Amino acid sequence: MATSVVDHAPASHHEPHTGIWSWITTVDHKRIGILYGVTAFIFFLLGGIEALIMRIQLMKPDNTFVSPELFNSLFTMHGTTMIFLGVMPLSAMFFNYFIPLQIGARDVAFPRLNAFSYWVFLLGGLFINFSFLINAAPNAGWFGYANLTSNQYSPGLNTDFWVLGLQILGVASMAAAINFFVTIVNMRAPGMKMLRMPMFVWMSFITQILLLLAFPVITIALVFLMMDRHFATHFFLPEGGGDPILWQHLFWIFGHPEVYILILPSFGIVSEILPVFSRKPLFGYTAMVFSGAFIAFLGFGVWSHHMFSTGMGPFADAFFSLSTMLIAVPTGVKIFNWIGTMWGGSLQLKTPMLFAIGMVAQFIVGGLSGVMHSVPPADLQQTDTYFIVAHFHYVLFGGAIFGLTAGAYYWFPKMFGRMLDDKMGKLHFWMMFLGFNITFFPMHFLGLNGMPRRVYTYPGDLNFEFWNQVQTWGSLLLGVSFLVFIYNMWKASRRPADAPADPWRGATLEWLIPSPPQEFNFADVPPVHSATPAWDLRRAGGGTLPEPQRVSGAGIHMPRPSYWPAVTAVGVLVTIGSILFTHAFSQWYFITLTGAAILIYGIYRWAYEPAF
Amino acid sequence: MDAHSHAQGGDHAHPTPGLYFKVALVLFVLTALEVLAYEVGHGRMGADLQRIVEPVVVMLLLVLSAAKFALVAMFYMHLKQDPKVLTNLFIWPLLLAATVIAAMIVIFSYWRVVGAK
Amino acid sequence: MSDAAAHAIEHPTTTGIDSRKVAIWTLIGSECLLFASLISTYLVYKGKSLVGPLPHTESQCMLHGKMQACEPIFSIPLVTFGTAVLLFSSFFVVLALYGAQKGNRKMLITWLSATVVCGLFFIGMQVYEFSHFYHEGLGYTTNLFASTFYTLTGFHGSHVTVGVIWLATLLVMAIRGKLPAGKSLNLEIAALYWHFVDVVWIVIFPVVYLMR
Amino acid sequence: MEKSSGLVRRLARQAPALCLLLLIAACAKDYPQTTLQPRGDFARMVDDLFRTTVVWATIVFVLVEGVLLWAIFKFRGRADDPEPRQVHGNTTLEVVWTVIPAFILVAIAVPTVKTIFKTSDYATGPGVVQIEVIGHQWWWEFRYPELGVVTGNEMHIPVGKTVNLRMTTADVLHSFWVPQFAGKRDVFPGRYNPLWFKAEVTGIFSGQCAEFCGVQHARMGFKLISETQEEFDAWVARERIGSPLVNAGTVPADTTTPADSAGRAAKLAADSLEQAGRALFSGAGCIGCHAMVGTPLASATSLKGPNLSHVGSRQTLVAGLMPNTEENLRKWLANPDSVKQGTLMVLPKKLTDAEIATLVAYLRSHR
Ligand code: HEA
Ligand code: HEA
Ligand code: HEC
Ligand code: CUA
Ligand SMILES: [Cu+2]
Repeated sequence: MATSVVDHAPASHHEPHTGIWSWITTVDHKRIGILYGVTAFIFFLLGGIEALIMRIQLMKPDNTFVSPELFNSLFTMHGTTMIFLGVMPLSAMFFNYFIPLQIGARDVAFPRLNAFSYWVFLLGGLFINFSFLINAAPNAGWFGYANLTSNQYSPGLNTDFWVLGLQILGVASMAAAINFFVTIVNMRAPGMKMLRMPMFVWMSFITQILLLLAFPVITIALVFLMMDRHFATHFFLPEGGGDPILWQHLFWIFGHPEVYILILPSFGIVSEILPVFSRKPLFGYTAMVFSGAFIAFLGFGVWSHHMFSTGMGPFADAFFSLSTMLIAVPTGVKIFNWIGTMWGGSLQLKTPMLFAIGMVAQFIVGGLSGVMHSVPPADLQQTDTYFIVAHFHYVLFGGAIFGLTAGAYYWFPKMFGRMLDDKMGKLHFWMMFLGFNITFFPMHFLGLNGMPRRVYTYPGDLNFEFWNQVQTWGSLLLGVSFLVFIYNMWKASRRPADAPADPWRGATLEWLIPSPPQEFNFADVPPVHSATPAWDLRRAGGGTLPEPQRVSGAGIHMPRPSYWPAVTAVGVLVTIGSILFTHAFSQWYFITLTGAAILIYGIYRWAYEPAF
Repeated sequence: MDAHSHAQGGDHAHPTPGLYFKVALVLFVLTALEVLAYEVGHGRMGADLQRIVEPVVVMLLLVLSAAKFALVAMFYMHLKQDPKVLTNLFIWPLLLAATVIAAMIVIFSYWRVVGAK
Repeated sequence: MSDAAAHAIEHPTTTGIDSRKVAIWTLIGSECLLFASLISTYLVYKGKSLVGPLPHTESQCMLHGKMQACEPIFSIPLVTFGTAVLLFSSFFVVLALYGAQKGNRKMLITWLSATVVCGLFFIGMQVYEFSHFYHEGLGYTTNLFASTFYTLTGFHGSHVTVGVIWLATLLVMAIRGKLPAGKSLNLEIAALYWHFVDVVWIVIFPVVYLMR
Repeated sequence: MEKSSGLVRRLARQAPALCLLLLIAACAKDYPQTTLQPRGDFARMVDDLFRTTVVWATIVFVLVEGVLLWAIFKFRGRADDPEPRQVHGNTTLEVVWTVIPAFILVAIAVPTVKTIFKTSDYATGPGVVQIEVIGHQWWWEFRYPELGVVTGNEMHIPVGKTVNLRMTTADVLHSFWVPQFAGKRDVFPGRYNPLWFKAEVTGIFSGQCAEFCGVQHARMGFKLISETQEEFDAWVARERIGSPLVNAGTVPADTTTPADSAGRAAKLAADSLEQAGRALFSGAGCIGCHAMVGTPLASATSLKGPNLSHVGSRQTLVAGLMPNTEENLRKWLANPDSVKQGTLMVLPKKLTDAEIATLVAYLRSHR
């Protein structure tokens, strides 16, 4: 609740910016962004290691490197980790760090809510991975189709960790989505109309809308599943008249928008990088905005394309097929506008640009195989084979991860004040590009030639060995490419800060302030007259911009640190996590009540604590 | 909260308690009509009326509840005088929600028929 | 949550609307999909229960340890009354807000108390209804109707509960004189949430109780 | 740009699409479970449609990636180059590249919708062979309700005749898939899903469960055996002996079956291996899960394991996991879990070597 601001001395009570405590209590969107980034990158590596183990197992037929149970856990956790703990929070890192900077704000709309999102995300990620330690890792696939997930067919805590973990992560995503949405609606610099927002902000904005509308559906689906598993209902169980297909509908009503949640931030990043490194404004800005919005809109009307083999009947098949195909049009618009941006430009092939171009080139492949899946009769052959695995890695890795990596190279200097080595960056790019294509292109062949997905092994006489081996070597190359990246960042961290405020001749507001930015971002927010305010200033200055000076922040009110968000996050964890114990002991609800008490106490303390 | 941003938030032409009261009355009447539709539709007031009302009872209920919904949203939630942004924040998700419900009903009705064979 | 409010001091918001108000509307938009999922489930499972009791029709059900014919379970008068109470609470909270904005503390406290009482009454109605159903043989897991019905109305009920706690907190603040006109936004936000809970019921009431 | 795009277009139109198709076709040859060599009408329709999409996708791919590559090489600049012309967009161009993909999609959509309607629902008409498919964790059951056959992991069909599948599952979701004959269709508990196809050639083809269904989803294969009508009839006649459906009276005993059947049954009853095997089959607990000709539960149709009445005649054992040899059967009976980890065949007690030998001989004698 609002408290008057005057009785706090400006900025004086802020803790020094060091020590663990300062990270736990921070409400600075930039530091939270870094927390998101580091955590998500570690989870990403974990998901990558899971993938590598799977690849080793699949290297030869009838391999026994891992047991079937472990393999099932590996792909389930790989998919879940990459999506919910890798790509989404990596995007959240960029949302956190760059939405406020790009719209000229001092922070997000609700800084403490932002911290809360991070802590819930971290605890949720730890919770779900904790299952490995007690040998109960989720093992029913990342979309956990009912009725395999019922108590009868999935006894043990494996699926419970998955259900409750996703529920916890959902809380984090929802809180963050509301926060960023409001930030973009309400915190823009003077003059920054909606149609002057940087494309990254636009795509992030649309992503938040998707999150807000898609997550409630999975929340409910997970509640039903939890009830089935712990409270003896039959939402998805035919024994009581329920229908497992309901799960599929609810999951994919969420799931398809989710894949656009994964890719749109990357679209935004690429739309930032291509103009800057072509030295030419984004081609067809308005079309880019509306195509993004249209993709999101259509994204809610295609969910059943994941269910063509369920026998929904010809009318539903036809409807969802056509709506799915239609998405190729706005996506095509994006691709063509990107090429249009490069066309006639003066391309500076620095590392971020390479990754951005790589993203465009590879996303096309994934998009085209997507259109092939959208043809239901043909999809009957493709679904649940490696052809699908090829599709989604082209869009998820070739699209999302390449885009995010491009963003990492592009914004690293801004975030840490240090340049990443360009030569090493290029090495990283080529290794990743080759490794990626060697790993995933042959999956098209394997899928069409009959290799189903989610098999821990395959018989030798189906001749899947050759391509599987190629893929495994490719994935190892891919793994090494990330070591190059890590080495590059490590080297950079050992150097003194050397990055100028604007190493790339950037077009947007974040390049007008020192690298890394000061806590308050902008001492004075510059007026905005176009979608490329930094270029406007640069032109006004005859082609150069003066290096911005660090200034004293005296007199600028910044939100004060708080640990109540972290406490409240613990409350969320305990409340939801307590359901794990329903079968274990009858007094389980005491844990729930404890969690709820922490949660409520945290909320009250948070609400009554002065924000500044 | 400072007065400044509040004024921008649409303090103009605030409805009065009198208007609120009228809305409450209408809501009450509409609710009564809903229950009436239910009763008549199921034969409480004789078979003749039932024959007329029964086929449209679902329609009637939907219309009545939509009207109540709109009244609360417009007057009590102030969408009528607040900035349009807020209306958009509500109306689009609402339409999506309605579409999802309708789509699910359609899809499941087919699913049941074919699955029995 | 005063973050945004204080921000507004240095930084008037882009839309001119307080961020907290935008946030609550965003949440409300999002919740539409939450209830859509629950309502779809209720509707697609309508008529799929294997045993009774059923909402509108007689059925075979297990009661007192033996299968027997059961009456339709819904009591329309009771919920109609609950519905009316909830509708009136929406009316009361809007009056309370009016009082708060006009700095009329008495009006604020009176109507806010009335709202909280109505909310409590509605919860009481639901608790009564649920326990009545339970005694009629309708446990949470008895059949699909029970599970979908209790989950849907239970989700709504828990929203009402959160609303009551929230409004009660504001009532305490108002009584202590900590809710002056300048802070009426605190109430406005809670009221928006409360109205939303009300409109959800406006949908649930006919769809669940009045459609056979 | 003018010149180059002409060239690209010409190249794109034919060569690469053809090359890709050739490449795929060449790759397909050695894959017994490929989707690219259809041997049934359903799969052929799907394949035609698929090839249409491949051609379009290749054209789009070559054109778009071509232009992209071209732009990269053509417009490389240096840091100190002057600022290029600041173009913000071009409405005509943007309309063009919105409309062209839309047309391409229409070209794909029309045959798609046609094929959707052709491939849905059950096949009807005279001469259609009816088969019920039941998925189990982790094996397939096939029943021929009109012919009185119940078998597992091996579906026999007559070539050139449409077979109509009515599919469900005994436990979790599975997906029935024989790539060379038809696409997948998932099976749901308490519900039936249709699929049909007509084999164009005879031969043995492999199929597999394609919906993740638990620990041994990977090992839920089966064989589809397409044979001439005579071979098929002979197979049916053999399978009817001791079939649970016939025993349960669901299907009337057929008096036109080959003359030897009655005699064979009599001979079997007297056989000493048969005596010992049958006793052990009950004694070792097999009977709790398997129907078997000559045993008391031979008419049970809702057992946990596959019908073993004619297991000796099958090509493979344990859902396509291994060839049906004496050695493999012995391995399986000695310790099912070591062959197929997590399998639901849990023996009440460990069998001795002698018991195994008897059971192996007994089971293999039933062809
Ligand atoms: C980033 C994530 C992402 C993105 C962006 C997409 C994009 C698309 N996806 Fe994909 N998809 C996934 C992630 C994604 N998908 C995942 C994770 C799965 C599997 C889930 C699971 O089962 O585990 C999946 C599965 C999946 C299926 C289900 C397959 C099955 O299981 O049977 C289908 C079916 O229609 C599909 C279609 C599409 C389509 C049509 C697009 C379109 O949006 C693509 C549009 C883009 C283009 C078409 C390219 C550019 C356009 C042009 C150059 C214009 C000209 C083009 C034409 C005229 C064709 N996807
Ligand atoms: C964004 C999403 C994303 C990403 C980036 C990836 C990345 C990768 N994926 Fe994944 N994948 C999915 C999403 C993703 N995947 C999903 C959703 C599924 C479906 C799951 C399901 O069916 O339920 C899937 C399934 C899937 C399968 C199919 C499993 C099956 O069906 O049986 C395979 C098989 O090869 C695979 C492989 C890989 C590989 C090799 C990578 C590589 O690109 C990974 C590269 C990264 C690394 C290799 C990490 C590098 C780390 C190191 C080198 C270690 C350094 C260590 C320290 C410094 C400590 N993935
Ligand atoms: C607990 C139930 C159970 C018992 C007891 C049992 N089985 Fe099985 N059996 C199964 C199941 C289930 C399968 C399918 C296994 C799979 O493919 O995963 C099977 C498969 C088989 C197969 C392979 C069939 C095929 O079509 O390939 C043979 C042979 C077999 N069992 C023989 C036996 C014998 C002999 C015994 C007794 C000694 C026995 N079973 C006892 C459940 C059982
Ligand atoms: Cu059965 Cu997979
Ligand atoms: Cu999808």
